[in-house]
Amino acid sequence: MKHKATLISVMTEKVFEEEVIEVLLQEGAKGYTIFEGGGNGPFHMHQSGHISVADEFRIVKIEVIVLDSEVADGIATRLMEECLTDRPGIVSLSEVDIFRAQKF
Amino acid sequence: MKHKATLISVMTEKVFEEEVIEVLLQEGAKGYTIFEGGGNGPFHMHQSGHISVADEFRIVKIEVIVLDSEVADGIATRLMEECLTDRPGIVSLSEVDIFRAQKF
Amino acid sequence: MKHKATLISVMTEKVFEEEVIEVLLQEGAKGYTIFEGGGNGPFHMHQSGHISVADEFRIVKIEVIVLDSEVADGIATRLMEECLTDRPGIVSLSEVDIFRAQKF
Amino acid sequence: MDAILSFFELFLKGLQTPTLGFLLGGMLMAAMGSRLTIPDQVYKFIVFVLLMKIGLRGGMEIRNANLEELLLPALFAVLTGVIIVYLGKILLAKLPGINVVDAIATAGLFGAVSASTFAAGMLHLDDIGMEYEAWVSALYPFMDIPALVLAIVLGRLAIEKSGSKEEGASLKKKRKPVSINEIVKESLQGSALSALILGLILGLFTQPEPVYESFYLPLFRGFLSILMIIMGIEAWQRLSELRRVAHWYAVYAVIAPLLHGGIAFGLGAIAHHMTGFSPGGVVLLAILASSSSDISGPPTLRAGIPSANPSAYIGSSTSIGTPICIAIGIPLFTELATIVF
Amino acid sequence: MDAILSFFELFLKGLQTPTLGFLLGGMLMAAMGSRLTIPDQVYKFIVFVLLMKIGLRGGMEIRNANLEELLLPALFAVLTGVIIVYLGKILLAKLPGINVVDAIATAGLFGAVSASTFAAGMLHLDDIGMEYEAWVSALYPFMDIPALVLAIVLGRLAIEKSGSKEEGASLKKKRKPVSINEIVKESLQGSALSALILGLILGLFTQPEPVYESFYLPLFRGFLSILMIIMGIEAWQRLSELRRVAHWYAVYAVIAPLLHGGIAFGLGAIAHHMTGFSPGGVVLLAILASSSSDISGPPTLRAGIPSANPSAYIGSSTSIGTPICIAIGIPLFTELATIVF
Amino acid sequence: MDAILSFFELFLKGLQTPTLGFLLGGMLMAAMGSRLTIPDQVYKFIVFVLLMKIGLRGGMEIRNANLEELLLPALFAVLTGVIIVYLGKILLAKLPGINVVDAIATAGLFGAVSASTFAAGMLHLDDIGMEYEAWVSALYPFMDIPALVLAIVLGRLAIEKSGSKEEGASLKKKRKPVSINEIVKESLQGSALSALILGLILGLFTQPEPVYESFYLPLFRGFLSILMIIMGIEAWQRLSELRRVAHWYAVYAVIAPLLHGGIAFGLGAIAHHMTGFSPGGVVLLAILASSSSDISGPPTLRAGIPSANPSAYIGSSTSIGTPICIAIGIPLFTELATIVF
Ligand SMILES: Nc1ncnc2c1ncn2[C@@H]1O[C@H](COP(=O)(O)O)[C@@H](O)[C@H]1O
Ligand SMILES: Nc1ncnc2c1ncn2[C@@H]1O[C@H](COP(=O)(O)O)[C@@H](O)[C@H]1O
Ligand SMILES: Nc1ncnc2c1ncn2[C@@H]1O[C@H](COP(=O)(O)O)[C@@H](O)[C@H]1O
Ligand code: NA
Ligand code: NA
Ligand code: NA
Repeated sequence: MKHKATLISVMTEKVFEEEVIEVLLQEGAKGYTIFEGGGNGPFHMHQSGHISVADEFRIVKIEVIVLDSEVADGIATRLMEECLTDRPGIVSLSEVDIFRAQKF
Repeated sequence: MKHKATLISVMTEKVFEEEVIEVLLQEGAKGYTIFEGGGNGPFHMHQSGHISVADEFRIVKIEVIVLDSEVADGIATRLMEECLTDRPGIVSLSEVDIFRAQKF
Repeated sequence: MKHKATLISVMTEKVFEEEVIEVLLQEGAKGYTIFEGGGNGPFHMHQSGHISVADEFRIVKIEVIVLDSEVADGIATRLMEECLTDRPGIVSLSEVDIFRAQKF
Repeated sequence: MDAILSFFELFLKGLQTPTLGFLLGGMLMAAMGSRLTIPDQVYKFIVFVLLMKIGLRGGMEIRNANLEELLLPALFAVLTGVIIVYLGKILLAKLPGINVVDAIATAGLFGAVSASTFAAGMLHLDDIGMEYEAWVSALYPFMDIPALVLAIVLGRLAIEKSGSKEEGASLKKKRKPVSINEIVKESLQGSALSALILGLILGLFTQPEPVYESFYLPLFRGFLSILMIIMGIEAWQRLSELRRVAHWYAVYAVIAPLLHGGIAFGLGAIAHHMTGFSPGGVVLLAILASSSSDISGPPTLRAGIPSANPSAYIGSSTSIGTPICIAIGIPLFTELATIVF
Repeated sequence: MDAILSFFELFLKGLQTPTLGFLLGGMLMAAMGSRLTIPDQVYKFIVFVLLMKIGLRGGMEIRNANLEELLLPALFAVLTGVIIVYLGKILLAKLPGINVVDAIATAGLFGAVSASTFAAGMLHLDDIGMEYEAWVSALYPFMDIPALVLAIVLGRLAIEKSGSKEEGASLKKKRKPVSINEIVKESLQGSALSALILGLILGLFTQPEPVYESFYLPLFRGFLSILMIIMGIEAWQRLSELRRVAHWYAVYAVIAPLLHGGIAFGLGAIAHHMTGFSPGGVVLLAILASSSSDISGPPTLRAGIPSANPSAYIGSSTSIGTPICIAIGIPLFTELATIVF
Repeated sequence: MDAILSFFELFLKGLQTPTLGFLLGGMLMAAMGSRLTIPDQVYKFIVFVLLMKIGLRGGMEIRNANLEELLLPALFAVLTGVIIVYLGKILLAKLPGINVVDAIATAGLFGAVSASTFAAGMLHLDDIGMEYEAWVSALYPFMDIPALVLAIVLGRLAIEKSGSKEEGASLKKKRKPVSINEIVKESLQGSALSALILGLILGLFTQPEPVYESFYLPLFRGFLSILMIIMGIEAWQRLSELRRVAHWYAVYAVIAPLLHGGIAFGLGAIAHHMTGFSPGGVVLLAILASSSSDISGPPTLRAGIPSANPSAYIGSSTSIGTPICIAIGIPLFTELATIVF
């Protein structure tokens, strides 16, 4: 059985990862996945490159799937306001279909 | 020329990666991409952290794009039933546009 | 405030990363994110595996979000024509919602 | 009484040996919330070098060894692995709040062998000058593989029996049946056993003395010290997982290393009297038994019994079993050997 | 005049020492567009081993040291850290095109300490045979932490004062207030200080001599040479970032290492006369001050003052501050000590 | 006849040398399906240290060398690189089922140089005490770069000629034309050549003796042994790719290392008679030619001729060319030198 759900993707620096996850768990996300990468954005520079003497500056992408699109909006709004206002980072939402809705 | 296609994303532990790929190839996927990450989900704990004495417990995301949405549903259903029933993992589907349809 | 935007995902080998980014910046993308992974596709073989004596053969995924879907189409078309014609790589587009439109 | 005193003395002195000291240091750092980490790739390389060193030395020395002597200790190694799993199944599974499948997986991990602990044991014997047979490192797979195979087979049988009725039907059709051959092969192909076997082969058939003397031997002590720090950090971090499962796992994890080591020590002593198995060999057999697998065991079990809870088996083994084995097991069995033999 | 000549001679000879040579070599490679990189994980491991080595030696020697002697130098270390930050705030923030928050963050990084530069300084003193107290490495946190804490506190106050009015309101409700305890704890838990402290503890309480002699000591020189290459590459690559910010940062970064080292040298000289602090100790105190943090400092500042521009502070420190400190600071303060004391 | 016998003896003994033994050991492990891997970052670090060691020693010894002697061998190195590519193009491209672009890329890789094989050759000569000129390692780029540049130029010309008509038009407008300067620069900036050049510069202009003796030299043999294991694993794993392309690649890959080495040996012998090029130097020139690039070559070719099939060129080189060169080439050319000179 397929169910509609919303995927929230947060890109930010590793050093802010913990705060983002705290918000996610507070808002009731049952799971999340994190990937490390590099990137460049309009807010200051970022470590995209090879050597990274300051590893914490790397970009991470945190993906969370939630069932309810309003919960997703709420999470995204809180993240934008609390974690990313004066910091590097973007949040995007997209629609996905998932299975076994009880897991989300 | 843009074409509609379906992106299947599978998150599971590395140790189950091989089985997932076997199913994908059996179902006719012409390509796939794998990313390593960390995560947490409702099924047991996972290695999200830094040190990972048991590397195989890491989370991987396997992405496959297929043209036909019914093929996508079929793959997703087989994965849920065969690979992920009593194991950690989630599957999600989303719509994408791709180019050069003959590659998929 | 949510805004509609388009996420462009490019999968190709690391060795072609620079060229792709050059195109993105020329077309006005304000940011991008890169993830390393492994993969297999219909165009030759790829390094998906563990040991990688030729690291540059690894697969990278480059994600760019742009506001205007026509800009996205333009980027995708240029990438297909200039960077990926006789090379490994796929491009996909999908719809996302983003916040703080001025950043994109 | 004297023996006990002498053991406590040894234990206090042991706290000062780098091996145990570095393990405790790692735990302390993690306990204080330190962000100190050793990169995963370095960890893998260190383990590889340690196992190659053990294998190479074994291989070079085996050339002149009488391999018939290996038979009885190898048999006892298999026996120990099997006993540990059955014992664990019987003891653990009876305890309240413990799922039989998790119990079996945990027993499997304790039956399997830790390369790092084994390396620490060898260095200890080398340092105090207690000798052992050249082929002792070859006993490793004889205990490791039977324990893992048996645990997976028993685990799968337990699942089938108790099995989730609704899904059972569809699953049975699709899941491959348990193949012992497959599991043995998988175990032998794991990175730890592979490195050991590669070292043994290269030691046996090539002339690696120059590279052994200039590289593998001098790095051994240093790499082991770093491995101990890693294991200490890991031990502390896994404690939080252990807290999520039944407390009886912690009790088991305290007793098991000493009990298992004791059983192997007893069997080793029999071999000592029957075929002249060296006291150092007996100690190392006991350490093999006392240790629990930290590298290859967990993923093998994860793949073999996916529904078993890794928080239970990894938590018990890494957080408690291994520190107990290193802090108490190693000095205890060494001391025992000097008293008994 | 003689002193200047002798310093130039020393500097030319210094160019030939591996430490500086390897740093310049790394810069040269990066300048030529080389794709040479040392993997990040190897870098972390190298730093870990260097700091463990310094810590272990400190710990082993401290056992017989008179720790009261540490008091005054430790106090001076704190003082230096604090002075550097205030000085930087006053000097830098006044300059055109420089944001006060960025100025404070930059001063914080220059007040904090570079483990790699410190290691290079120690090797230099060991090579020329200038002695220093066993506990000198323990001064590191006394300068590092106050500088970072002060910078973060001042930075946050500056933001609140100048603060973006529109967002200010909603933010103030949600952001936690500055907690000095938190920042100190965070600093101590960072990977560099943790490794140093772990080494000190293990050196003090265990008997790590065998592993120190067989592993940490022999690898020191080689690992440092590789670290210098990495730092050289990094220095060059960060130059492009520095170009994006006000030129005054570059001016500051040239002067600061010598100025800060000079201040600490002066305070060290006072300690020399009051409590007999060794000339080598004075040099190392000056090097601590002269260096700017490259491992733990940047992420600590990033988390503490997210709106400060890392291109400014990392660029100044890594691209200019550190090379100046190694190329000029280390030989200068050493030479000064041989002349003055 | 005697020579053949003596070569076979040497070959059998060679099987026991760690270098070849470890290579075969790696292949064996991979053949048995082992999951043994050496982390990629460790591999890169090992290669870096080996090349730095070779470079440093070269640099230190070149200081007193007569560099004019280098001219003729350098010329012959260039010549060999060029001959190999043309020869490969002519031989391979004629064979059935082989695309001309793939043929050129493969020839380019065999014309280029393997740092790891070169290191193995040097260690072999050092072990048997055959001397060579200090500047021999500087010959590396003289063979490597011309081969890669020529292959890319020829490859692109071939594509343009045969070129896919439909896309050709749009492509030609957008793709930059072949720039030889660019390709040379790219090659020199690659990680392998960069490390070698950095070592040469540091050896020449600084005094790296202490760090060379304490770090780079002692690690050389051990790191090479691990590199051989990696190359063995890789060789076996790539075989499956080779199976997907025409069998003639395998035939080429068996013959090429010996043929190319022979050509270079002949040219080296001329230099021996004309300018006194040492027998050891001749052997190393032959090994450079016999080897095929494994680190920088593949990505350079991939970027330069993206439509060439890497399964063909990497498969031939890594799976067959390199093992043949190490197992047969190195002992063969060494033996030849002792007979001929
Ligand atoms: N338009 C974009 N598309 C994709 N990723 C982006 C984009 N803008 C920013 N990012 C990512 O978000 C990170 C933070 O961006 P910023 O907040 O602009 O500094 C960057 O380092 C990128 O990894
Ligand atoms: N709601 C979620 N959003 C994103 N990733 C998830 C979510 N739930 C689970 N995951 C990922 O899937 C993995 C397996 O989840 P589980 O099957 O619940 O153990 C987790 O480790 C996460 O990486
Ligand atoms: N159908 C697909 N789904 C997901 N990723 C793909 C797919 N096809 C190709 N890829 C990725 O794109 C890379 C290049 O593909 P190709 O151009 O076919 O060689 C592969 O290595 C994969 O990582
Ligand atoms: Na055991
Ligand atoms: Na400082
Ligand atoms: Na060659």
